[in-house]
Amino acid sequence: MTTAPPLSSSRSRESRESAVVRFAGDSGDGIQITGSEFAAETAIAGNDLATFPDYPAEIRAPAGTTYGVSAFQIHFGSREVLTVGDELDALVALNPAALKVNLGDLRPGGLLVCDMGTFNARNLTKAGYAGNPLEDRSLTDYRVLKLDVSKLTNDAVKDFGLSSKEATRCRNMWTLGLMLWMYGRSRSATLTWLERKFASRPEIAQANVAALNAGHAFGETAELSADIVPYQIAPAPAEPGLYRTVTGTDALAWGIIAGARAAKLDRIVMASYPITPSSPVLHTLARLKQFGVVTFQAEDEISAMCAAIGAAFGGALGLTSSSGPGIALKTEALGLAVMTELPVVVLNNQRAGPSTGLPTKTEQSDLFQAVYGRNGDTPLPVLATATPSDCFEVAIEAVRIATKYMTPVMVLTDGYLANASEPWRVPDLEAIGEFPVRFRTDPEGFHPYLRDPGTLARAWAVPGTPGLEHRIGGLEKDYDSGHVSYDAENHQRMTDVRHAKIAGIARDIPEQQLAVGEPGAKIGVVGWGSTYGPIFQAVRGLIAEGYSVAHVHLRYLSPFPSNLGELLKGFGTVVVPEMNAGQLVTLLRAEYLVPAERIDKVTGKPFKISELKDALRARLEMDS
Amino acid sequence: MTTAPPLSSSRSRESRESAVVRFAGDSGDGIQITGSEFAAETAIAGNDLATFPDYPAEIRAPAGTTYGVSAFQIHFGSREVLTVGDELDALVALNPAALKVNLGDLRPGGLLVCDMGTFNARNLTKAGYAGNPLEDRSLTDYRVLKLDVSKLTNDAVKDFGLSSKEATRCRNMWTLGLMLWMYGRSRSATLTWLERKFASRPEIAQANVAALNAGHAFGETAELSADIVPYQIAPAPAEPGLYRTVTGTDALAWGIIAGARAAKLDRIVMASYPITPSSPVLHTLARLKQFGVVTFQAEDEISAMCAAIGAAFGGALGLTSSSGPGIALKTEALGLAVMTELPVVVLNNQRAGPSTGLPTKTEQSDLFQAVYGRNGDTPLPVLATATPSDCFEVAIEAVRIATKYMTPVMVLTDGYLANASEPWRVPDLEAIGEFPVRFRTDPEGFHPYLRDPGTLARAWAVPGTPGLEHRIGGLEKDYDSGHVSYDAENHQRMTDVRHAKIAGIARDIPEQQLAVGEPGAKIGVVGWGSTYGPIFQAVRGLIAEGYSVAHVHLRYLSPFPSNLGELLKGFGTVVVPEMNAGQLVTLLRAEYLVPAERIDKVTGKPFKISELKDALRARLEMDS
Amino acid sequence: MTTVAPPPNPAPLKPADFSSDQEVRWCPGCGDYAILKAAQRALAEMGATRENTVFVSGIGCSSRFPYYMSTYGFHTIHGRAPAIATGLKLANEKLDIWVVTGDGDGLSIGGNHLLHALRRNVDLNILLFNNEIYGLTKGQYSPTSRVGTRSPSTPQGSIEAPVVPAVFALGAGARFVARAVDTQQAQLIEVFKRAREHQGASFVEIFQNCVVYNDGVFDEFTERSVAPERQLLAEHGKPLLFGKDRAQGLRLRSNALELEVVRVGEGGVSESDVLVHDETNRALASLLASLHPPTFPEVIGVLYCDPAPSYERSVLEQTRAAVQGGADLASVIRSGRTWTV
Amino acid sequence: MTTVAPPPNPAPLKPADFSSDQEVRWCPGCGDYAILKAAQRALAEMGATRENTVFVSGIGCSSRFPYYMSTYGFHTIHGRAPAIATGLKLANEKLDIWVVTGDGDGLSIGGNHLLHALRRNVDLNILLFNNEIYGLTKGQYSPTSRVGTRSPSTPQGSIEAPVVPAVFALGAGARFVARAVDTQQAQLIEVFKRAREHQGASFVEIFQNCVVYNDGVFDEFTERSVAPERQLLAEHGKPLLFGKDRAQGLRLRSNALELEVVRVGEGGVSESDVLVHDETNRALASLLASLHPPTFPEVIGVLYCDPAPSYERSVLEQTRAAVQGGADLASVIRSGRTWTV
Ligand SMILES: Cc1ncc(C[n+]2csc(CCOP(=O)(O)OP(=O)(O)O)c2C)c(N)n1
Ligand SMILES: Cc1ncc(C[n+]2csc(CCOP(=O)(O)OP(=O)(O)O)c2C)c(N)n1
Ligand code: SF4
Ligand code: SF4
Ligand SMILES: [Mg+2]
Ligand SMILES: [Mg+2]
Repeated sequence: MTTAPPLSSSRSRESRESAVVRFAGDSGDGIQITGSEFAAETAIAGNDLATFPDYPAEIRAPAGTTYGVSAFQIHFGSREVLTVGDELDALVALNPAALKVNLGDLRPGGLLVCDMGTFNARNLTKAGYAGNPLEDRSLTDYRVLKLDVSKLTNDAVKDFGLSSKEATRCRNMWTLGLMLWMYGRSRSATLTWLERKFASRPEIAQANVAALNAGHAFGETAELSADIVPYQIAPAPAEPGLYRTVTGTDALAWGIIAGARAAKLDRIVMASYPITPSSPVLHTLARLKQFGVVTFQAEDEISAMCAAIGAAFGGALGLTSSSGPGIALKTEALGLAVMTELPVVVLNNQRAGPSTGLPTKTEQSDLFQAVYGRNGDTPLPVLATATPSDCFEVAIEAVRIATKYMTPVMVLTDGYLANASEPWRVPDLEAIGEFPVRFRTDPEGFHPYLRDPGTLARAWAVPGTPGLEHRIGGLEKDYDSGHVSYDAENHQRMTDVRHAKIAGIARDIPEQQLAVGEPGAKIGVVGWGSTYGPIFQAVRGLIAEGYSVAHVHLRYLSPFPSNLGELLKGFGTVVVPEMNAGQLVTLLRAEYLVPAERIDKVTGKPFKISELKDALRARLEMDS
Repeated sequence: MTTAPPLSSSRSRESRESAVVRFAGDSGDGIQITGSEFAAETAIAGNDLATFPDYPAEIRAPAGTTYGVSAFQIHFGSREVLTVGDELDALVALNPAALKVNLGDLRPGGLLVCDMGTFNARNLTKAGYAGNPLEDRSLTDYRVLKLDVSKLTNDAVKDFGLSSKEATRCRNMWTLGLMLWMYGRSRSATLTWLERKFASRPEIAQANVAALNAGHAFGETAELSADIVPYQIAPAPAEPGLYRTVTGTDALAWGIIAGARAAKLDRIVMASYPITPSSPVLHTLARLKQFGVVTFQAEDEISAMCAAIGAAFGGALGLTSSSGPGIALKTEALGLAVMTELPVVVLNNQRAGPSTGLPTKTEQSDLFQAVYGRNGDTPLPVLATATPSDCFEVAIEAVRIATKYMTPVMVLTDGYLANASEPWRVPDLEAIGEFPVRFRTDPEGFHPYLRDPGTLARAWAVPGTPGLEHRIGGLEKDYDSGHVSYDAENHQRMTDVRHAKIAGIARDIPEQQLAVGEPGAKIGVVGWGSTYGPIFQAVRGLIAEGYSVAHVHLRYLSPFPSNLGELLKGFGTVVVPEMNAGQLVTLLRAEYLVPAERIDKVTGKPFKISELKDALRARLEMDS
Repeated sequence: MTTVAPPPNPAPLKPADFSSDQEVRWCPGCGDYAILKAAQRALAEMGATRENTVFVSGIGCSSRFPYYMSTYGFHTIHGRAPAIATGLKLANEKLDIWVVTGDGDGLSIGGNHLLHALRRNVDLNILLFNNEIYGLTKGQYSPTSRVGTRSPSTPQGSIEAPVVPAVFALGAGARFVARAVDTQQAQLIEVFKRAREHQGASFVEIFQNCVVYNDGVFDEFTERSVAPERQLLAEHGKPLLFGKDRAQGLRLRSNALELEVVRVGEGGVSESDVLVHDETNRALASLLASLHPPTFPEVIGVLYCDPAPSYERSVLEQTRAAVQGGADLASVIRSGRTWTV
Repeated sequence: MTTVAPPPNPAPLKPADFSSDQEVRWCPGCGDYAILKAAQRALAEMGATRENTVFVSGIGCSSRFPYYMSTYGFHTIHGRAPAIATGLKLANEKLDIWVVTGDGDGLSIGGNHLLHALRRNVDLNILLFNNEIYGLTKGQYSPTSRVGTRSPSTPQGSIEAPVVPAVFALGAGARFVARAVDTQQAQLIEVFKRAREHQGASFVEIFQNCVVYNDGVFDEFTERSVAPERQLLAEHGKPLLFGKDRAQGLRLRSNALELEVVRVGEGGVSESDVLVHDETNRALASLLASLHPPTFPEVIGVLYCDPAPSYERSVLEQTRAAVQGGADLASVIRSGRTWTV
């Protein structure tokens, strides 16, 4: 324990605009719960926030190992929060391995809370420490609060008759209590949750409550060193309304359902094959069958894609989901969907490649595959989601485009978006514009490739409809009759119309807006997908520093919005930060001949605001 | 029969620089043999030539139908011949359907030879003729030689005791005899061939010989109308040497074997799944087992790709072949080959897409797929063959790059190249530079991702080698140990080195040359693949007309030759003719930011010289 | 999903009404013609409607089938028809869905989808046209080709043991397995009817002659002169007899799992010694499917039929139960922790 | 292809010598540990060398296996190990190749490759770790999961009939099919040895406990207290007896293809009534593989073994014969019609 002069812990709180806190411990330590509860209390306190869970790659690694460390990060503040934060203001490490793995992200001077009760020889060795970092001088850069949380927890819960294992399991609540105190948060939501969660085992509920309160009380009353100060972070301004936190996965699932409702389709056939990190969408939809969702765990991704196509042929919304390697397997069938012009939504939750790559790490490297990865001239629309809540809107838009244009649509998300969460103003579902599909029923003049002159979409004529019996397939079809055709000019015409149909979608989507900054800025920073947060913050920061810079964030990657070329040409320089080796930048250069430059990062981790700022600042100053 | 004044048929021949002749008839009529024999005699006569067979899409369509028509086209001349010709100088139609399907390609004033013996009511109806075109005025634009070939053949062979079906089968030889006379060709090669072919049935051999001679004699002696004149086409200048004709398929198969020999690999594992138009490479290699070729007809394309990977892991040359839809299925495993850095050659014999498309038609629309069609950042070298004989060299080069750089290599050919043939100066195999692989055997300091500092290729250490036991796989590996690594910086490093390795191949390939024309021409026409012939001829023609234009033909599509950017930027305008909806043009624009323009054609047919010339001329004149 | 009500009192359809306006483009003499005819007749005789019937195929000569039917049709991609048909069935369980596949399409590239469609017991009628060759790609050997088949890809003869489609299907857990011969119309039609009646996946192997690349490969037991001696038509509850005058039969060797051919009336063998066909016995079906001439007859007919609830029924029951529980997206989204600003 | 001669007089390897330097990262208590140990022991006991042994796997928890062996190894992609192993065998037939796969890897996405590797009879030792669940992707049901399995993708319970791996393998034409239990080391090692000795594809299903997502799913017959009563170890040429004191046996119902459990010594049943295991009888193997508790014992051991020439032998014979005929590329290229300018 420190020897600095004791101070009353009820002393006044320091005001902060934001904070980044990470909880870390062994996978068995209940870290994810701690984090989620902290996030819930923070949301209720009115901060904006962003969270990201970081599970170990192994299913259940041996306790105490570095590869068994689980973590949960939250960034919250009194103004807009768009990333989980570049570096940590506070790190809670429940064992040596957690300290080892996470310390590097704690900023100098940051707060480090350690459960010294776990820093025994065995755990230190497992974590790869020669000595005990709590006892040597290796942590002098940080403000260290070393507490025997294990013992403090045991003391707090000793009256409830728990086994020693059960008692130790309450450590996370003790820690949570302390951190809630640290940031001046309430405990009420957690208390309610604990009582509901352990309704059948009241002694467990009570013990957890006791631990939570004890941790909080410890903050209030214990004599902490002078450099350990509690904080206060004011609520962030927000539009009035009902809020919740949402992950990309939930938003995507709900968006698909909302989209199908808007299309007036009463059946969604979700055919998928599990793969990290995409499986949760399947799991979520499997629990939403009340919305006419049929989930089909196929034998592989090819089957999943094909079943979605078959379902679309049958008049349902065809839906499939996967990640890079699985999408690769779908490409042949995706070509069939393009050829037969059927409405299928394909969700690609990207992960780091090539091949199996780093399945649990995030990357944006499937853009080429989405836009170009098929045999033949095979265009299809590609959309990307920028934030967890954006997934909702993009999903609806994907359903709209798929059904209106009779085409497969690829939606790119990534492992980061799927798991991250943020506050979300619950949308007014009634306000979602409807786009009801009109199945063809009139046999008069019908053939399967009869096109709407406006959208160029072919008619959706569903088996079961008398008089519209027809045959479709992967062979080229005659423009005017829908029969198989080997005719040379017809193939040209069909190839052209397939392109024209997709290109025409550009007229039916919003013009590209700037996320922040002015048209004609010296540097236009163009992003897509989950890099939204860091790019936005970096650009906003640079603008505040007085730089001429703007941020364009693309939802539509194929076709591009009609005004994009003009917008890009207006910038002095176009810079494209991507979590890949330069894919969007290639598309933009080819399309608009702008000498767009790259900022790439493929480490499996999101951009930091600071690294983007540094890179952009350097670029801005190069020309001056 | 015409009433024009009879002329001796032994009158002197008219000289021509070149001719385009097409033989057409029912699939059962032996058209392909006729064409091949005509080509053989023409080659021996010293003309340059190009041939292309055109099989019906159906396996065995009913006799007499338009979709059962088989054709064989040959273009030959006394100077360089690079295409099969834009339009026909002569058409031989053995039945009404053949006339119906092919007449449109005969130039006005061209020679039309018809077997009027087949123009009966039944065949005319099947072909969709209301009346008999030989009897109405519909053929007045052409010089028509209507002969009852059926009867003339039957007369010629009546002494050999053939069945009437067998006798009729000799029609093709009669026709061949006539056409050999028409162009002043010998019959000797055909005679030898007939005797060998029908050695066991001498009466058939004799009948065919009789028919062949009768057709020839008919030309010599019959009274033909004044406008039917025999031709003479002088030999084309050619480098001295031994020549043969070669198809792309044979050249590719031999090139692979020559490449494996140069690499000193004594086993080639060719794993493939049949698909049009790629199967013939498998068939050819299945007959070349004496070169250590093991052919494996896999259960599907995924298995074929995987078996090739397994074989490469085992120290053989891994080889697989397919066409677009099959390549789509290979993409996931191709990513594994990139990740594990194994030498596999992938042959993509392109056909018209999307999806099943037009399997028997040619197209170049899999370039995007080749370069970009994988999940993750997954670069690999892509080569393309320009002519049938070029397939030989490209195959060797693919083996060289695959083994030297430890990488899968994609070779793009197309249905046209596979089947087309041209004369080929038989190469001196001893002159092929060797590039022996060096399997790692030294355990000292070994790990599987140990790289050659020059090429960045990893070591090829083959199971069976003591002391080098190691594990590879699709997960990211540590740069310095080859073990599985989830490390962030390592992934960046490995992604970078995978790109650098492929990019570095640009230093090891020849600088891009001009096919014809001068650097800095007003228009640089850039092509790749089987469009070589028409582009070259068109550009040469325009240069002769005085235009400033040049032709660049790319063998290396990824990475591009190191001087390509400079070359392109030197041209006033870059124009890219492609048999797709604009793929190479996209690559070039992205890479070099040149405002390259497109000339697309997706009709399943090669470009005509004339249409290219027209398009380019128009473009040339636009600026003047 | 949307099944528009049929017009009142539709006139019963004739076989020709199931014929599309497209010219049939198989080789003259191809066994596929006979199968097409049988399918059209079976549908007509069972009172099927065009609008509720769908033919889904992969790629191959056989897979051209849907184009020649006036029903709905989907000529998909190589090997994937069972997967596409499964999705279609999940979209609209009321459709009567037929899958047409070949020995290459269904057992080479498509073996996995076939396995799982059978195992799941999706209510599809799966017709596998087995000509023991890849027809469309010009004659390469297939997974059902016999050892020694010379083909463009096996000029020295193939060496792989062929898969026996019916044995594979049984191993995959199929609950209806039948066999028929292209040219034996009556039995073919009968099998089609049984397959259509069967709820769940029905697997029908049809021995189909490819006149161009594998002509006569089934002659051994389909040639008129030998057929009676070389074919055994299995009928549920009836003794497994075959041959002229049904003089031969199959008997189980005592206390062993092997079948033998016996002559009824000879050597003390009576008809009661002959095994009676029990189409609900999977082991029997598997043994019967493994028999081949010349030692044994080729067994045709319904080898196995033992219904169980079909996949789409059970799946859709779950969805339907959930739908009946009521669906309110707004309340789902508002569930869990919310707060008001 | 290049098999460098082993150093002279290599010292015999111990099980530990087959262990790599990589930390094993399965969940504590996972059945995979026991299988790893058994493999290492079997290899050591059979005198295998590290350099000529290769483990090829797909993706899944089980497929991490190669990383933990000190032999050559290839952790490939999901479901494709049999195909990659086939190519490897064709490149170097001298290698001793083991394929490690899971119930998802081998029977869901990889079912087709498994089918064809078995049918072709490629000389591979294929180990399928069956835990009836997708371990690596966190617990979704698999094609071998029992009906009613609640999993993240089937919250209301799965409804598909599971595939029985051994029955599938037999249907696919496998010529060696065996079963073992992860924790029963002696028998597991014995089966590994038999599999390795068998030339051609050997298929071994291992009941493997996933402690995290499907704990105890095989307890019904693997739990120590019930194992003797619920397991039958099939041994060639021996009567199919099981239970404490081997008091129970399997008998064939007379003139029917059905097995029944009998108690020896009760109701006039003598040991000679009990069926004797014949591992060359496919029908018997198939019946045995279909038995499950509680009505029947689960049958383990070598259910079927009936060798035939392996694929790579026959293929390479063709290539070798051709090579011996002499190979001259120049003359091949010069064959056919040539002319001189
Ligand atoms: C992905 C893919 N691979 C290969 C092919 C080529 N292909 C088309 S049909 C076929 C096999 C046909 O054999 P089978 O299924 O027995 O049908 P059949 O023609 O004999 O009726 C093949 C290999 C293809 N169309 N698509
Ligand atoms: C192409 C592809 N699809 C899906 C996945 C995700 N995936 C990895 S392992 C696995 C299933 C694992 O189950 P099993 O084979 O039974 O192995 P276990 O983990 O149970 O040992 C899945 C679906 C993948 N890696 N690649
Ligand atoms: S190739 Fe064979 S299967 Fe195909 S249509 Fe012709 S005869 Fe029939
Ligand atoms: S999840 Fe199951 S199968 Fe995978 S390592 Fe853990 S216990 Fe073993
Ligand atoms: Mg076939
Ligand atoms: Mg499993």
